[in-house]
Amino acid sequence: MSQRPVEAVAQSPSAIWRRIGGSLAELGGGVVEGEVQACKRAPSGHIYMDLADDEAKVACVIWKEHADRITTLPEPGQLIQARFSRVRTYPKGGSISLEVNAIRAAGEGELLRRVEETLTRLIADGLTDAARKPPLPRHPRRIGLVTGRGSDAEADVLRAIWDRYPPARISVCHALVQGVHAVASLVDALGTLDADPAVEVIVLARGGGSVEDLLPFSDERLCRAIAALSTPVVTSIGHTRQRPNCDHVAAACADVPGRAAELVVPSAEELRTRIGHAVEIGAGLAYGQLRDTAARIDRSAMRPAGEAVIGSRTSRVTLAGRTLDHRVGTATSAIDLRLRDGADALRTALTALPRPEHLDGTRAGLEASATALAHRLTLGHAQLSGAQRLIRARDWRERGFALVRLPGGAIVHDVGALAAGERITIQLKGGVLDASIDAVHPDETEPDA
Amino acid sequence: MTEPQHVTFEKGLARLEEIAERLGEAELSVEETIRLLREGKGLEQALRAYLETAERDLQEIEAGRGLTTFVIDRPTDA
Amino acid sequence: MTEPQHVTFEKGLARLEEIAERLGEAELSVEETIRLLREGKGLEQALRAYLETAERDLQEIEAGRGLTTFVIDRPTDA
Amino acid sequence: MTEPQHVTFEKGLARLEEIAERLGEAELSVEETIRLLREGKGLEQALRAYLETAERDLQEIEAGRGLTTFVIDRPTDA
Amino acid sequence: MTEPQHVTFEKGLARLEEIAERLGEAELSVEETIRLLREGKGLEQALRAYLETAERDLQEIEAGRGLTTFVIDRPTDA
Amino acid sequence: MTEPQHVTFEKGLARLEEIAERLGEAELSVEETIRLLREGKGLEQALRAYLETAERDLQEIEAGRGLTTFVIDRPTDA
Amino acid sequence: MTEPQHVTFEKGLARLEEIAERLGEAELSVEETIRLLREGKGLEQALRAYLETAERDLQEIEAGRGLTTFVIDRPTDA
Repeated sequence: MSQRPVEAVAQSPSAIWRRIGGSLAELGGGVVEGEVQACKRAPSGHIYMDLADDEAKVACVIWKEHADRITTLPEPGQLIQARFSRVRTYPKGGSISLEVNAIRAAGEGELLRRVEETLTRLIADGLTDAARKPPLPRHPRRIGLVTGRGSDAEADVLRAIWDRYPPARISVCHALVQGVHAVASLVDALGTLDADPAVEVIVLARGGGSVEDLLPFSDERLCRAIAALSTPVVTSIGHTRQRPNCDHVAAACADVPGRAAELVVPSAEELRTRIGHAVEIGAGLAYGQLRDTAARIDRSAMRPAGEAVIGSRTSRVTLAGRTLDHRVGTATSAIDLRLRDGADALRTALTALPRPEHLDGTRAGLEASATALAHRLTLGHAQLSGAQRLIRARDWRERGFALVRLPGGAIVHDVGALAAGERITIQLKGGVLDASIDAVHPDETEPDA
Repeated sequence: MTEPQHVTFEKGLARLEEIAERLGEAELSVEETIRLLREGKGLEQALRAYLETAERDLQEIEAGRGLTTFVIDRPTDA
Repeated sequence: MTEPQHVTFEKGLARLEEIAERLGEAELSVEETIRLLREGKGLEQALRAYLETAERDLQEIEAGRGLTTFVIDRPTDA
Repeated sequence: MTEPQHVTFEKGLARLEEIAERLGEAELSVEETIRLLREGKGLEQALRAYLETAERDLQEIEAGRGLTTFVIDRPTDA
Repeated sequence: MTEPQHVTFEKGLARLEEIAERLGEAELSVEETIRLLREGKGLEQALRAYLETAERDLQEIEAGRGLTTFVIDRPTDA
Repeated sequence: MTEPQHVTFEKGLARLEEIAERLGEAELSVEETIRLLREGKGLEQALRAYLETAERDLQEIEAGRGLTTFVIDRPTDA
Repeated sequence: MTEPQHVTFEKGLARLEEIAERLGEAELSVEETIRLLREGKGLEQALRAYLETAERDLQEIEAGRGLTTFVIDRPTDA
């Protein structure tokens, strides 16, 4: 923007207005688009209204001749296009207004563009973040419903909730759902329900409609109000080509009332199934436990265990008893035998001892020896006598021979050994003769030779 | 018969499911099993009856700041 | 006859199983065997009777009799 | 006659078997043998009598008589 | 007459058997034999008398008399 | 007369038997025979007298008189 | 006179009989004959005297006189 130097000559407001009027006249006519703010038909038949955008507004007047053709006044908040012929100045009031010949609703594309811009801001502010959205209660004590009074949406949502969950408790707060007052009405209704602690979830419901009809549900004020609520909101807006902005801000959104019901109440059918399931499992387990318990008792049932115990003990006693009985019978037999053997040995020894009679044989032997000796002595006598007899028979004296000896004892064998006068002894039977030789007569012849 | 026990649906259902779970525990006594089953079956009856509820609770609430200045021109729901 | 012994079902069953196990041991005395059998048989009788009662109870419960009564409260707004 | 000796069945049986074994030994004196026989036979009589009693006890138990009486306590339902 | 000698049965019997063996030896003197016989016979008399007593004892035992009396203690049931 | 000779019974008997045997030999001299007879006869007389005494002892023993007296000790029963 | 010759009875008798036989031989000289006769005579006398003595001795023995005296020693009883 370029700076123009301020003119040095001061001008009056009237002069200024004249110059403004001249400039505006140069501007000529055109079409302005804006949101309708205050809009009323004066008793004169003229229509006065303001068109505004976010930064400015401009007053418009539709003279009676044109106003009569407009049957339905645009509603505040409605976006319209107004064709104006010129800009009229009101120097006394210090204002201007556009002289409008005709009005029409703004185009859908434009509406959508604006909705889009709003969403962009909402996203930028983080209001669509899933993280900041409150969780939905599973069993809300009470469900809030914001919808148009007597609308199909109301009936549909109620039916869907109760079909799904008959005990559901619902608080309905009716609101305007289209037109310039809809946003405020909806925000008010939401706030009212949010204030009720029993209401734990709020359904915002409306049937389908044109883009323009549904504009309040994309309205930035409504969206920010929803985000600010402590109670989670579920939106259930009818079929549209594009989801309204409130769907993005809400905790959850449903395309149909049935889906909304699913989001806010549990299914009675499912609950019944869960209940049935729990009971079935419980009963099954209980029966199972009883069966198991009965089986444990059966397993531990007292069998006739005692018989074996007594039986084994009895056989042990019997076995030991048999040994005792055997011992009773044989305790002394071996000893008795030993004693008898001992006694027998004594008797044998007694018998074997030498008796006096044992010497009888010896005595007899001695006697025999004596007898033999006596006999031998007798025999000795006989032998002696025999020998004596033999000897005597050889004795020459017995046969009449004599033996002549010299005095020295020498036997005289030859007369030549003797001389007369010599003394000799002559041995004869019966004795010895001493004699003297008287004469010697030698033999002439040997008589025996 | 003892006094009926008051319980909310949620607590009742939670209790029922807790009972089913407890019945699966090994160290449960027979006595306790029977007691739990008696309670569970009682709960089942009550919960089922509750779900069958016929009377519907609907409350209409007027918005707090009654916008009496509305120009009433109710659009028809499409 | 001595005073009847009071015991819970579970302790009784555990005791019965303990008795059955001990009776399987070799070095048990005759006296102990008889004592255990007397106790075991007594326990078995009592436990079986108890279990029959429990089964009847279960059947009653299945038939919906003798259940704990519950009233499901509708949540109040307060 | 001397005072009767008190003994448990198992110790008595063990003693009887010990006696039987000792009686099988060769070098036992007559005096000892008689003493052991007197003790052993006495033991045998007592043990047999005991076993007969035990068997009667068992029959009683089998017949379900003289069992320990049990009462299964049901914990009171709170 | 000399003092009677005290001896146990078994030692007496062993002595008798020793005497019997010695008497079987060839080189025993008459004097010794007589001495041994006098001792052996004395022993035999005493042992036989003892054995007769023992046999009477055994008969008593067999008839179940004079046995050691036993009482089998049954542990008291607690 | 010469001094009497001391001899045991057994040696005497052996000597006597030796004498008897020698006397049976043919070539014995008269002198020796006489000597042996004198000794044998003397021995025989002495041995016979000894045996007669022994015989009396044996009769005593057989009659159970003059035996060594024994007392069989019975260990006291504890 | 020469020293007496010692000879046993049996040898003396045998010598005597030898002498008798020699004296029967023809070629015996007178001197030898005389010597033999002298010896024979001596022997005969001696033998006869011996025989007589032996006979007396035997008679004594048979009469139990002049026997060797024996004492049978009895071992002292310990």
